[in-house]
Amino acid sequence: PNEIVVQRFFGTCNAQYGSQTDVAAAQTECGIITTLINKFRAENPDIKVTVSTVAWPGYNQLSAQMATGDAPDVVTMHESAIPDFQSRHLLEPMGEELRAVGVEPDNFTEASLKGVTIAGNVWGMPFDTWAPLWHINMNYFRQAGLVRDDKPILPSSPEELIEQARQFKKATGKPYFVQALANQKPAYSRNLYTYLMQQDADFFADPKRIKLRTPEARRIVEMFRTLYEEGLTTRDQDYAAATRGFMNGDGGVYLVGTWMIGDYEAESRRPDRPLSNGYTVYPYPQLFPEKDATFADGHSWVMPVKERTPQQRQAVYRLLKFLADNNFQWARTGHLPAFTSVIESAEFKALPYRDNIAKIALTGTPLPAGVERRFAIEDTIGEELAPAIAGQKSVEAALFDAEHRVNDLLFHVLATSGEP
Amino acid sequence: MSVAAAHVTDSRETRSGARGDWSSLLYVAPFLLIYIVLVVYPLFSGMWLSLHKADFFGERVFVGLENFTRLLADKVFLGTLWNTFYFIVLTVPALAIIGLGLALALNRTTRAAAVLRGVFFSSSVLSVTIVTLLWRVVFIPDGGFIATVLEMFGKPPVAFLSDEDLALPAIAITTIWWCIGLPMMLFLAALQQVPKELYEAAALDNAGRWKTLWSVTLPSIRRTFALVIIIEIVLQFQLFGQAQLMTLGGPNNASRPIVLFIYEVGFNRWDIGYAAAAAQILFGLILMAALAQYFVARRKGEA
Amino acid sequence: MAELEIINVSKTFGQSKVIDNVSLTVGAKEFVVFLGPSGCGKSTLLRMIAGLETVDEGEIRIGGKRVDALPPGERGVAMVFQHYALYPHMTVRENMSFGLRNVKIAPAEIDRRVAAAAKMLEIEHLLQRKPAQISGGQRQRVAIGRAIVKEPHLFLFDEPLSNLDAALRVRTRLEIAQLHQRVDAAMIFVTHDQIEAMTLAHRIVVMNNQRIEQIGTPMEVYSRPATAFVAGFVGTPCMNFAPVEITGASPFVTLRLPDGSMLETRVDRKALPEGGRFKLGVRAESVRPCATGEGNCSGTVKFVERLGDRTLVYVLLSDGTTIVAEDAGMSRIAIADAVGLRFDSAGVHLFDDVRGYHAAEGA
Amino acid sequence: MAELEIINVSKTFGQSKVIDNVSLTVGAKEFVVFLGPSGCGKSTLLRMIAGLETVDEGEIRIGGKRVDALPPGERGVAMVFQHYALYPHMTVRENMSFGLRNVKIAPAEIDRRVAAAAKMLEIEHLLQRKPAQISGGQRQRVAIGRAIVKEPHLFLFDEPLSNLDAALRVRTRLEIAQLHQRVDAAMIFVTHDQIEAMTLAHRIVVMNNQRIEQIGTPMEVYSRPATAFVAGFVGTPCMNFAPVEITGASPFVTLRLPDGSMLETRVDRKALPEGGRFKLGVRAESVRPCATGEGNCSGTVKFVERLGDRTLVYVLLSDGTTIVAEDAGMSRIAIADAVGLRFDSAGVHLFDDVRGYHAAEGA
Amino acid sequence: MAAGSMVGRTLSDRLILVAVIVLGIVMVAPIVWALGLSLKTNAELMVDTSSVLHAPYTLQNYWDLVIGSPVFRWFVNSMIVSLGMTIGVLVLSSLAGYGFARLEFPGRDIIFVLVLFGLAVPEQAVIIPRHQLFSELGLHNTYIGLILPGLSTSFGVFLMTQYFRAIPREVDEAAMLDNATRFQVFWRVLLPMTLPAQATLGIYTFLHAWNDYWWPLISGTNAQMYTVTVGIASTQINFAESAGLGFLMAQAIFAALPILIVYVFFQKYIVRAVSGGAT
Ligand SMILES: Nc1ncnc2c1ncn2[C@@H]1O[C@H](COP(=O)(O)OP(=O)(O)OP(=O)(O)O)[C@@H](O)[C@H]1O
Ligand SMILES: Nc1ncnc2c1ncn2[C@@H]1O[C@H](COP(=O)(O)OP(=O)(O)OP(=O)(O)O)[C@@H](O)[C@H]1O
Ligand SMILES: [Mg+2]
Ligand SMILES: [Mg+2]
Repeated sequence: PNEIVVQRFFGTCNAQYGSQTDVAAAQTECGIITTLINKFRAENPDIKVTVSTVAWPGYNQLSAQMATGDAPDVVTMHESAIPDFQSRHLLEPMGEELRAVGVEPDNFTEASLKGVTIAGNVWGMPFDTWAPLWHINMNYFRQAGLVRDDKPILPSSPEELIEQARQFKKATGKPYFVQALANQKPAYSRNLYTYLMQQDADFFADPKRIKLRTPEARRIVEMFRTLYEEGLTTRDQDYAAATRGFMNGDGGVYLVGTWMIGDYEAESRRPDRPLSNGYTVYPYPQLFPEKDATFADGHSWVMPVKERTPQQRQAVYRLLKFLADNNFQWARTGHLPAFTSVIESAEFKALPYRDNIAKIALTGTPLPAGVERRFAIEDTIGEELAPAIAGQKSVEAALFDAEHRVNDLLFHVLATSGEP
Repeated sequence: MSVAAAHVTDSRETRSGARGDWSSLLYVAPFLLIYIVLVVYPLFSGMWLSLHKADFFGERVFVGLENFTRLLADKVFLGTLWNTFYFIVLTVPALAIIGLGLALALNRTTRAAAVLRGVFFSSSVLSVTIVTLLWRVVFIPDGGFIATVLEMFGKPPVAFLSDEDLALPAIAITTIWWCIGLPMMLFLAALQQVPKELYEAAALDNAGRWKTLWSVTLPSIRRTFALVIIIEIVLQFQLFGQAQLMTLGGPNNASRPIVLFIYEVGFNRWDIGYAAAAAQILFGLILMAALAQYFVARRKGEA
Repeated sequence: MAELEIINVSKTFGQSKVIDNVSLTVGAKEFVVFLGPSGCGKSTLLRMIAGLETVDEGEIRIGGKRVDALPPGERGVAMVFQHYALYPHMTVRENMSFGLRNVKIAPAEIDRRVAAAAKMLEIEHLLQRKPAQISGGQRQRVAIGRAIVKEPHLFLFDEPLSNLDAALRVRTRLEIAQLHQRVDAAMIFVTHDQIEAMTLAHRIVVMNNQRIEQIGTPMEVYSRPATAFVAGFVGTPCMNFAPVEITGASPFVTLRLPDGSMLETRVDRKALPEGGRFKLGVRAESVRPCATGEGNCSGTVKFVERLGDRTLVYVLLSDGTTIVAEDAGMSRIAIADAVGLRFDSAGVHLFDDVRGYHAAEGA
Repeated sequence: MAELEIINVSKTFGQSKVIDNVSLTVGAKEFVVFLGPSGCGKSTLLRMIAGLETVDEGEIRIGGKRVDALPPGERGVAMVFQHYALYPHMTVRENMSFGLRNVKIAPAEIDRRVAAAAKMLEIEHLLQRKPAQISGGQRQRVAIGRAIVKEPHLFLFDEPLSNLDAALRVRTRLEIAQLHQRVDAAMIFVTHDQIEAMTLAHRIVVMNNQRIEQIGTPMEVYSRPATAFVAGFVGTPCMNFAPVEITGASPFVTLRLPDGSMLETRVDRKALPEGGRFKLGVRAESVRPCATGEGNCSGTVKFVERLGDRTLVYVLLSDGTTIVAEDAGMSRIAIADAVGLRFDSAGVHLFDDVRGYHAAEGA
Repeated sequence: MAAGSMVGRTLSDRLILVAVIVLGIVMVAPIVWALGLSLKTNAELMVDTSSVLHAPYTLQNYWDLVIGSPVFRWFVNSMIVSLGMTIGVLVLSSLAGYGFARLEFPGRDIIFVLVLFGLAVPEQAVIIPRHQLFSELGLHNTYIGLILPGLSTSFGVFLMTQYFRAIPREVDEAAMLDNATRFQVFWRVLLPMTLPAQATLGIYTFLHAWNDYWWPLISGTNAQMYTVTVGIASTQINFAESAGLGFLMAQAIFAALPILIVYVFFQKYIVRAVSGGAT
């Protein structure tokens, strides 16, 4: 039969889902993607789908495979990683063929479309959009008097944020924020991106140069620094500790991505827990009047440049079509669907809290298309901001170093010959 | 008989060592071939690469020593040099001394000692992923093992992994825990070579426990001591997994070792020319450290 | 006063007894040699005296004081090991002064003692060297020097010469004997070389199978061995043994050798236990070759060993027994010659054939 | 026919010559011992014969065939090493058959030879053991067995006994001598122990400083040493040496000993080169203690060594020269006695004091 | 450390033993902790890791491991790679060690020193060119490709050379007189004498190969070629190992098990070797 190799992250859970095809019954990223592919296999016996699972995020391995000329047929890729591979001519443009199988790029949400489009072409099929969110412990919020109409009162300016945080701490004795600040770089950068975007600061006017020595950036870092200094956030937790900590009532708002919604929702239904009947989730509130925006990224499916038979090519697109058709199922993970039609569907709206966050499909914004090495940039910025927020380095110096290092990094990205 | 003829030359050479015999090379040839292809060639290839601005997939531009001058101006890189040295200072003496201490205590034939030797060796068997995972649980201030203990004494928790001054020491402790098996084994092997009579002579010479340790045991195993130090310096120079998995080099680059830098530059930033240059510097440093140690040990040994 | 008393001492390693109820007294300034075959327990006994092995049963007293519970350093003994056991990383001087520094003797005194010992042993020029840089014989002297500086009342030597080559061994043996005359101490010396034992000892303690076979002066041990074992072990070549029948009438017995020839002795019939089985023991020096028919018996020369000053002749009797006889250095006897043998009846010993005890001797 | 011919052989290691133009012929079935002090080149010469060292100059022939370019295995010689060099991981049987299997001898024949050798050496019961499980003496026998099974025409032994203890050494020495009588082969035996040399050899090759000092039968070497070196090296105790002045008139010379006493000899004045300086050499056995005033000279007893069958008396002359004299085993002489010494003039040798050559002897 | 049986049974000796036992407990505590974690459900751990201290325990994670992941396939891969590398290293190091210790050839000592330099070459300095080379040779995703880099380490050659040097030359000479060819001397006589060193080297090579992550990750990229370490990493549900902690620990224990078993069997050689005598 016709064989294609699908490479993905999201882990392995064959013990539970290895032979399941009932997608609706599956939970978690791993469970849903596994059953989806099982189902596809069952429905398309003429195609042999080989799944190769890689450790997150798998780009080292992918690079190695591409260098060897042994790439898989279709791969999961963060939209933020697409420019790196695309600029090296390692990906196939997919727009036309997607359209041909009935996956209409016009149906992509705005955030998704931005994520996969470079120079007018579509380089991947978006699968979801995800963004950092405010996961909220409503029980504490209520205690702190920050609930109105069963909705949390969220700040609308940095000053208000700090004010409310102080009020929260006074009332509950707990810090307002739960954050994974230890051993975790990207969270810092994503916060910065979001609030720079809200100030409409064009920090990547030139995709080869970042601008961080700006009052906008300073304002943001200083806000987080104040929160840290006054103990209005948990400190020193790593990702696992923070994730657990929020569940165990360590604080009011946990800044983490869409993927945790399912777990916390389930927790809120357990009795006698800090989150019992007291969980909700919102996009980052707009603290600056200029623009309603949230930094967002998404998972997408891309096709490495590779020789394929027409049948294989067709098989890949059949799979992509199948995944697109089942995008709602994937959205049950907490990620936002990549397709407008799904977001607007009643089915999706019926999922808990999705109403609150659906707007991210519009407001979610990735970095400008031409920016390469986004993972490295995220890390670099995170490395510099962490000590600034923890008070080990001056804000000025941190922003200077971050800007310098990012620009140095981008300066040394070899220009490739020819236009993509 | 050609084999027989080779014999004569062989015996001739074993003592006089003047003339050569190419057929002897056959024994070392398989290894040398692999060594040349997989170490020497890539090493030189890496050196050549370090003179280029090069992308993982893109083309290469010869830039001479630019990567090196860039490195010397790169605060992060210079920081990694310091971190690496600091880490070596933290771990190598500790590994040598603790390894020796354990070897001394466990150099006996009882069953308990055998079990304990197994215990102290067992951590070496775990992969770095697991080791770091375990120790993150120990260090994390929020419900971590140490924090819980401190709490029992009414002390506030200490944030080892997010404190600039404590991150590297915490990684060092983890590393010592993980690596203690090898030096212990090497020392045990060495201790068993020390003639029993020396200890008896020392006992008759009224030497107490510490005196015996200092004046008889230690001098007798000083070669092994040097070997352990060299091996550990070489190994710890290559610190990578622990830092990547426990702190990602942070906070504020305080725990980024040089190898992690190379990894990040090469595989996350695809700036492989730059990474290659850093690798060359690492190679040079290890070589210098090993040679220095070797010569110091040799001079002392011959004195 | 006795310097060392060993009282009913026993020692067991695991299942096997290696010292079985041994008692011994060594006088002040006495030179005692433990002689015996490999594995008989000499080293173990010595090491128990030094404190390097525990004592399972019995007592050890040094200078009148019970020491068997004291650590080695506190017994006031010094020991010289077979493989020297010098500290390889210390210079000769440091090797010698190590033990003194450990008991906090004043540096000036240490220097004095080391200098004196080095002078006595003629190793002054080696004081700055390390053991690896000196020869085997020199190492042995350093080991002795290390013992001397402690000025002990009892020296213990465990086969100190067995690692030296023949010439050096003879010389060092002499030096140890001279050392003993110079220092005011008792010495115990372990060896399995009977020449060493004979030349050095005031008294020899012959050990075998975990016990003492005989204690006596070298001459006593040589000329009146208490057992066949001692007789065979002491003296080169080994004493000739042959089963004999007692035939003669009173007062003196006549022996029938295995080849049937008869040997008259001056052993009193009455001195022998009744009905025992005996074997003859006679040293080569008491058997002289002579013309065939002249001596007590005769045989063919199987083998001739020329030692220069004397010649050993191995003579095969008709029944297959070999008797070693001694001839002059210039002996003309050659292999396959037929010779007679004349026994010096004063040198004839009789041993109990079963238990090996000395039963009687000639003259 | 000569089994082995060594013709003008030299050997240099780096800068230093270790064998200097040596020639030697060994007859079939002859037993030759290389005797000499450590480092004189004995092992090197032996190893050149075996093919373990190259020959720089000269020729080596075995059984008439030039072999110095052949590999060791093809020279038809077998060698026994000082440290046995058994293969530790093979059983005794495997050790012995290894060399035979390498030349593809039929298994039945191998078994036969191994069985025969094991029987001869009395190691049949050890065939299944590994070297670590047997004693030193047994290991040495296995090493010899490994040589025997090859049925070589030439055996080479490099100090095979020096690792054994004294008693075992004497026994094994005898066994090697008997082995030689049983096998049809020449043997070369390296040692620095002169007793071994004397007792084993048909001919002794005394080596010193890279060259041969003397080749001769044991008796020749003992009683007519070619040089002072040989005289001193062969015989225990070492020959007494003393510088002397020639004073007597013709025909026989009289010697003035260092203490001034005079010794008449039967050395012909004419036999001595004119104007040379000489030293006296005399063995202990040719010097007998006697009452003071009776002998040729007198002195004080410094030291007495009792060897059982004889006693060595170290006598200090008034000028500080020590002369060793031999007395009977039962000697009553004690330290500090004043004794006279009587020289047996037949045992007196004169050596050229500078070059050491033998100049004349008594009788 | 004690001299004779007399010295060393003292009180302070026992104190030291007690101290070492305490240290040993501290040493194994994390491992026991890991074992505990592996016996808890993931959901429970997500809420609170200290639930390790009390029941209920379950073997579910191990069961999931056995039925749910291609762990046996990885296991076989790891075995092939680790054993292949171990055998390869032993063969190459023994040959080369013999060569450097016993044979004479032009430039031997210089070549030996150059080989020792290899001890100082970090993997990172050569991994990129190596990867490219293997691409050109088409060696990725093959067992050979996974094994080869491990064979280039100098440590084994160093160890074996030292060991061969410690064997008395008389043994070689005896064998030569026994008509053994040079290869027979090596193979039949000397090699069996180096068994303790082989055991040590074998253990370390196996350990290294079994735990190696970096090279297998980028060379054995085909899921069929994953080794245990790479495979286990690929099963991780998310990037920070916060979910599925129990499962992860079960995998870790599972991966360490073969090595522990090997260790238990060879422990006496490990201690004895490295510098031990020849007989
Ligand atoms: N530590 C020990 N454990 C068990 N047995 C021992 C120990 N030390 C010695 N033995 C045994 O005790 C017996 C006596 O040993 P010892 O060393 O005293 O003999 P020796 O007379 O000194 O012999 P040698 O002349 O060979 O040195 C031997 O059979 C030996 O095997
Ligand atoms: N491989 C070598 N390289 C350099 N010199 C050597 C070598 N082998 C031996 N020699 C030297 O050659 C000389 C003769 O050595 P050889 O081993 O033949 O002496 P020997 O008479 O056998 O001494 P011993 O009785 O100590 O065994 C010695 O000075 C020795 O140092
Ligand atoms: Mg002993
Ligand atoms: Mg020699």
